[in-house]
Amino acid sequence: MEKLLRVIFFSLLPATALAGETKGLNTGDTAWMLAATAMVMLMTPAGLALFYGGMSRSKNILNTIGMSFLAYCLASVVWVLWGYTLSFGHDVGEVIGGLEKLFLKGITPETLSGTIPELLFVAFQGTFAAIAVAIASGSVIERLKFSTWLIFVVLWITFVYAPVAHWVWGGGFLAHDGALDFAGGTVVHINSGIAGLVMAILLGKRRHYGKKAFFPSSVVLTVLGAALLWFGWFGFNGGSALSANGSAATAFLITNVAASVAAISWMATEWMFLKKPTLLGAASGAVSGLVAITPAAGYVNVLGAFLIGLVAGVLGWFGVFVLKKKLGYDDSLDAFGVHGLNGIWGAIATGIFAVKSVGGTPGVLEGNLPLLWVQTKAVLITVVFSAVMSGVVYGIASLLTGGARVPEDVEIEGLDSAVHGERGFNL
Amino acid sequence: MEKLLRVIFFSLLPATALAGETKGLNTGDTAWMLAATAMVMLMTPAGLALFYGGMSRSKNILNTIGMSFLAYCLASVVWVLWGYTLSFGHDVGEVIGGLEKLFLKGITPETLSGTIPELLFVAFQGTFAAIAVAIASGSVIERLKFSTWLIFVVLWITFVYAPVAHWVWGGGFLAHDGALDFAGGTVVHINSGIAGLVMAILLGKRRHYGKKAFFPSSVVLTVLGAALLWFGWFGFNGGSALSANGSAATAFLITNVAASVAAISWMATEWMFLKKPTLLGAASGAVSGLVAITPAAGYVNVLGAFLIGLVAGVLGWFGVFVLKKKLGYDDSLDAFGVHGLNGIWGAIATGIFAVKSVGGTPGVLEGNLPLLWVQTKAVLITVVFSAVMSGVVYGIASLLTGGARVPEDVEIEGLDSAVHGERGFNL
Amino acid sequence: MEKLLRVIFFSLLPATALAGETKGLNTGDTAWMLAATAMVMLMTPAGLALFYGGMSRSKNILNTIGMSFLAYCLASVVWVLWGYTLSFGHDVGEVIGGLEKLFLKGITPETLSGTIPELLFVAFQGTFAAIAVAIASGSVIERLKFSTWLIFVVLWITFVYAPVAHWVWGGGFLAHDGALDFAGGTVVHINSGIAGLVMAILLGKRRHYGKKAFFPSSVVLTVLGAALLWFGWFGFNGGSALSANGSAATAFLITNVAASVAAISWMATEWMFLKKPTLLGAASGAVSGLVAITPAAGYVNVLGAFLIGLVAGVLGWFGVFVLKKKLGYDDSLDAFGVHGLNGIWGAIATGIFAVKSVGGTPGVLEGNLPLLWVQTKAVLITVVFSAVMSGVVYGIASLLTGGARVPEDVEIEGLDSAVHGERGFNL
Amino acid sequence: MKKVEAIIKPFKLDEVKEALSEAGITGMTISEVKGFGRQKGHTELYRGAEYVVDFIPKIKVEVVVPDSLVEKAIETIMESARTGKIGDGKIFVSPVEEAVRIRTGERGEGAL
Amino acid sequence: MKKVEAIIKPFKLDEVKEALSEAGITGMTISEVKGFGRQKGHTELYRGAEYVVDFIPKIKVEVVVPDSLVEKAIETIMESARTGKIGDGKIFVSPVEEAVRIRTGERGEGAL
Amino acid sequence: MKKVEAIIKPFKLDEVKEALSEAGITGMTISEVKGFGRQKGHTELYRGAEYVVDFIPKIKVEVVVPDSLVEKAIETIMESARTGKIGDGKIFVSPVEEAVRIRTGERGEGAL
Ligand SMILES: Nc1ncnc2c1ncn2[C@@H]1O[C@H](COP(=O)(O)OP(=O)(O)O)[C@@H](O)[C@H]1O
Ligand SMILES: Nc1ncnc2c1ncn2[C@@H]1O[C@H](COP(=O)(O)OP(=O)(O)O)[C@@H](O)[C@H]1O
Ligand SMILES: Nc1ncnc2c1ncn2[C@@H]1O[C@H](COP(=O)(O)OP(=O)(O)O)[C@@H](O)[C@H]1O
Repeated sequence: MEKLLRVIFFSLLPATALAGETKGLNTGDTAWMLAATAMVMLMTPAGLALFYGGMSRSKNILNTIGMSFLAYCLASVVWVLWGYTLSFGHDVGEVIGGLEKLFLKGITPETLSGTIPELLFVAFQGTFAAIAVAIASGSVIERLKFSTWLIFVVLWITFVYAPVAHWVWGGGFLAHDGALDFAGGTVVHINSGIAGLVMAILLGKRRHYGKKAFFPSSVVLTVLGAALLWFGWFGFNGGSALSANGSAATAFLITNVAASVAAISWMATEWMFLKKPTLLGAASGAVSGLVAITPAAGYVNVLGAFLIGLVAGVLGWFGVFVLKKKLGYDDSLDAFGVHGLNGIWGAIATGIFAVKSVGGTPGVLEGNLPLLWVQTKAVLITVVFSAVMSGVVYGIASLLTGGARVPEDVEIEGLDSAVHGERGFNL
Repeated sequence: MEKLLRVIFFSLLPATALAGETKGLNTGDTAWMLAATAMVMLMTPAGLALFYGGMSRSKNILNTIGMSFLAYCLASVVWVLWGYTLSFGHDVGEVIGGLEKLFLKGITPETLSGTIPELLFVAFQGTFAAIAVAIASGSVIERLKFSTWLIFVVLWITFVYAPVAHWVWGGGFLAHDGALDFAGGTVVHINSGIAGLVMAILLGKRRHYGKKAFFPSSVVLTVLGAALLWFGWFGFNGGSALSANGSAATAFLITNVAASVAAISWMATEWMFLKKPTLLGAASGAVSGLVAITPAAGYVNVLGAFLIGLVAGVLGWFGVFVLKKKLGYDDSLDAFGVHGLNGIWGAIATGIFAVKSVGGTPGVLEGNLPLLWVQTKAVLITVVFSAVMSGVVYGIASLLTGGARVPEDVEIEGLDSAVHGERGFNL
Repeated sequence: MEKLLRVIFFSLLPATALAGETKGLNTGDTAWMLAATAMVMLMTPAGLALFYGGMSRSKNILNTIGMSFLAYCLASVVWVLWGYTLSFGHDVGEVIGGLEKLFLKGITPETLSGTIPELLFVAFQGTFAAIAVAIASGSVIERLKFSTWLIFVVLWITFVYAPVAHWVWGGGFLAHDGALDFAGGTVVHINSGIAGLVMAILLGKRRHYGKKAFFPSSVVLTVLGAALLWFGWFGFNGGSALSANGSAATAFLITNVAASVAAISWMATEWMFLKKPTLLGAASGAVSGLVAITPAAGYVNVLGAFLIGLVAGVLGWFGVFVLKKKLGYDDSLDAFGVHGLNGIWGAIATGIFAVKSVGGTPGVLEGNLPLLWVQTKAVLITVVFSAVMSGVVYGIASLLTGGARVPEDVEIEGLDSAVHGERGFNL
Repeated sequence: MKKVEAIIKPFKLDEVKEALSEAGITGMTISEVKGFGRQKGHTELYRGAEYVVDFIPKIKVEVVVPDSLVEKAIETIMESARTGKIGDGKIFVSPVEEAVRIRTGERGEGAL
Repeated sequence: MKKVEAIIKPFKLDEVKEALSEAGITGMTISEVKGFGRQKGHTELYRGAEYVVDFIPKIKVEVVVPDSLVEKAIETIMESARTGKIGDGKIFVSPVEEAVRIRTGERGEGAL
Repeated sequence: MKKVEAIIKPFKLDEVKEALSEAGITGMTISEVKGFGRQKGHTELYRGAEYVVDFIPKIKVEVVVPDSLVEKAIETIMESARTGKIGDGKIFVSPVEEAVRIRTGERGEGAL
């Protein structure tokens, strides 16, 4: 009786106070995670698809959207087949998950993961894998073969995403190191940003890149996509608390602040240097802020979020307008410039701005200097692993499809009509 | 005291374990159902409106969107006036609900339905009625009079939707038969698909149908619509658990798997037969999978979902590319080909793949052969009833508006400008 | 022990029964408020941005969208810096909040506000401030300087929105008066509608206004925007219960009814007087209904919602098609005609139709005549305060940017290309 | 050679194209134009204001033909584009001095 | 008959149309074109790269008029389309040998 | 003066424009047109039905030049627009009797 009461009592307290406590299903936590998972889902086939599609030329808008849409579909399937167990199966040597949950074997509607059904946890995590790989597509649009892309998606989730997810969240070595990554800055954004960069370099530039104007088919759709991404990101970061509690609330608010500040700081930078504040800049800035705050969302306070966002907007702008030009690769929609760079900045910044009273771990500013090294190490390992493995996986996909690049006449005609036999608009 | 404790205790357990138990409001369940209802709402005036609008010719895009938008508005009103009580009022002869809740009489904010406020249950169910009728519009766009449509909506909810909803969910005879329909495969999708088919046949083909190319105004909007439908469908299927529990989680995950697989299988079929994988195909495939999994969402496991989705994509493609051509009707946006066929497939498949450990009822593969007959009977009854009654109701609407079809010059000019005095885009 | 049990017990009851009770975090309430906040967020950079953007001419669509998008970003930042404490800090003379929560000082993830984390309450309220100011932009699009707008946003939130929010919700004098405003009819809609009107008058008409046709760039996007607004409004009104309870459910259902009826009544009015039922009308009608029901959402029953919506659609139409023409100002997208007028109607109607058994306060129809005066007073005070202060704040913003109006050649060229160097579409 | 230029109603395009093909004229160039003439545009209502849309969407068909085919082209277009209602459009004939096929460099009537 | 073809700035269209109507020229056909000339296009920035957009949106107005009205048409257009700034556009006059009204079959100046 | 009118493949526009500029022809007007000729359109599949899209997007380039420059213009366009594949397009030359610069009122070749 006593024990029963204790269980009841605790299950009504803020969940943060209960970490590690065994307990039953909490309908409030489950309700939030159901909504959050739906919100994260929307990010890929709608948010990212429009964000990217709007930036591609109108003759390639459907192909660009299709890369996100199909990435979502394939990732969802791979995830329940073997991705989940590779990431969250029992730990094998701190490197990868075991295979006991292949095809979700043994998980019933009653199985719990913390206070929510494990099947919901599976779904939630699956949406992360999907958006990670979809982000990378931004680097290679308008010239990658559709078939190469589909194969790349399957391989990348399996050999690149699943291991890194295991290291950070599945009980792997980065988790044991104490690396902080609240909602996937390393796993999702650095990982995909690097994958994009590697592919962009291997694949080469688009015809006439840098010589002719490549006008975005629709900045309106890009802004709408950014808004949907932002909406979904509340599920992404807020849901990473896995509970409807103070930590989720913090992550929510802080995410909003960082995105807002970064949108403003990107636009302000543009305004200063180029005299025109663009909507494309505001949208890209918001996404930059969202990326940078992702690893930090449960660990920093409003002030930290403000500074992280401020830098993120400027850094994203720098990545796109300065770095890319200088280094000369064609990271078409800046998966690296926006996601890669800001993922790195976010991971480091988490080490700097973490606040003990928020997430339990103090950061550099509170005297915990070693955390900076832990974070940096996690970044470096992810960068190196992702670069090498993404390259390998890309090479295999390229081989299997007789080269990764569409023929020149397809590139000129546009992939929508040549590959899909469709046009984005017939107005 | 003991009893009180038991109530408290149970209300913290997975709700599935508690079916039939009297209990108070559960904030977690209520939270989920609030979110789910909003998600389902979005499906009609945004998701379906864009999915259909993007497939219509640009001169008819607003009229097509308007059919969904106004269907939602009218259905919402009819629902609170008399639709709800006809469906969920006290059972009258297992055929229809009584009239005691006309205009929601007697339902206060405190009235509960299970663990959630009854008013919320009313709202949730109302969104189902709305999307059901809106789906049927896909068969008759670009030529049906707007006034005929508005009258049809009111009549159809009253005389076709409400009875079927009562049979399955309101305590009617199909429920007593043990027919399984988790989230409305029969009530919503078969019902509306058949209604669409009947109308398409009665109304006749569009001018130049099959001779001239009718290009979709925007596949981009169609894909966005499909993504929004998918998002909303988590509320549709997950919400049909009426609780934030393991059943909702199962429905959520399984819905996602079926949609993903079906998008892939439709696209793959196209790729094989027609050499072009289209985005329109991927979007239609996703919707096919979502339709097919609807009745099964709480009863099958991941393997079942996989197979249901696999077939759904191919079946949808077959309905649209083979069957329609063969039979020669102009089911313009394939309400029947996609919703009708897959609704039927889903109902049968639920009987085949149901798993006792998931939803409490074993299916054919677990030895429960009779279930197949129960499911088939439910399908047949719905098909016949819907076909006859939709025809009657359409006839009345047609009579009241002096014929259901717009004059030929309106059809040529386009309904947007001729009927609404507007254009979809002035870019 | 006894007390403990009582707490547990009550926290499982409908929250309405518990007003004022001290209690811990409720995960169900928190889950709903997380979802609701995300939904309200979506209203500004997506819903309103498209609703307004679609109505602007295509050469100004990005600028129009940018006004909403940046308003959201700036408001979010101002809110956590000083807006929240001005609205919800400790009461200073019933007029304004104190400064003790500047930069959210002292609020940790554990701090509660009722049964939810205070940080979540901060986020929720911030989205209200953002949409309020964004609504006002509808009156001044296509000619206001972007820089003037950005400064106006910051000042208006600080000096106009924060005080009024404090009066009604932060313990100010209107709350003490007993004025009913469930979700912000006065604070958000009257306030912003009046601000828009004042700016429209001060700024003057657009070139060729009333002489040349200003065609909406895309009614399709406007309808999509309206649907997203509607979706978000469930969070707006339903979330204003601050709990997942019967009050939230009532607000949800009633919001849906009013919006539906108003969409129908606007369209019907048009159909009668102008022979064309437009989609722009249906979308505007839905928004009119949503505005009008906002203050009433937790206080009236379905019948009340029906009547409020019925009038709202006609009133909005009247404001846009009759009043505006007569008075001759260029309230470009009718922030006043739709939000201002219907905000006023909603506030009055709340006084008329309030039902004791729903929200605890009887209205005029239940014999509580004085409520009408309380409501009217709240309206009048808000109108006068908002008119004067919005004018002052606009004047300052205008001064700081060397005039509020763009040069004539920018207006002719279009603000997208002249100010932002972008185009909305390159199809 | 002459250029025969016809301004027609958009929904007549397919008929005109087919008629011309049957008449042996297999090359043509079309563009979307707007016309102003006897046929009056419609009225559009937008947010309470009423506007007359003067310009009516038309299709311009251009065919360059040898002198011998001019009359045939005119008649073919007339027959296939006519509805008998105001706004059916016009045909204008003007001289063309030279034609070149870019691909081969052929000149004159052979280039058509 | 002559075809008078004017390339003008888009926002001048309404003035030109009204001026022509007043001058008794009630039929015309317009189309959206892009021009390249002395007037330089603007620079667009997109994702860090700068591009000059050479082609500037213009409207082409075509009126076919009897010889007697050519000068009047030219003057009317010149007056109503001029802003005095570079890029105001050009007027070209070319011969038209025949005009046909599709609806009635009328030919020559009567068809205009 | 003559009008040299070329129907070319859209992706050749930049080359043609640059070649003409180099040849000293600095004014031109372009428009989007659709062509029908030897080059066959592609087949589109939509919801199970197959359609041939006859009309292929082309760009029409119009330059009015003094008689002396006609040959140069033709050759320049031919060289820069040629791919050697069917559908490269045509050039038509027709007489222009007068040209006017709207801004200044200049007439004749000086107005070009
Ligand atoms: N003088 C003209 N010059 C150029 N185009 C003309 C002229 N007159 C008419 N058109 C074109 O022909 C179209 C049809 O002319 P309209 O007067 O409306 O009817 P109809 O052809 O029956 O006489 C107009 O919309 C316009 O595009
Ligand atoms: N030689 C030409 N042939 C055809 N169109 C021309 C020619 N020269 C100029 N144009 C058109 O006239 C427009 C205006 O010419 P531009 O040289 O910019 O200014 P202006 O008319 O003041 O001399 C150009 O944009 C182009 O459309
Ligand atoms: N007789 C004609 N009159 C006007 N335009 C023509 C004519 N013949 C061809 N064209 C235009 O030229 C384009 C190219 O012609 P086509 O016959 O396809 O190839 P090619 O130029 O290689 O002979 C066509 O798409 C059409 O726009």
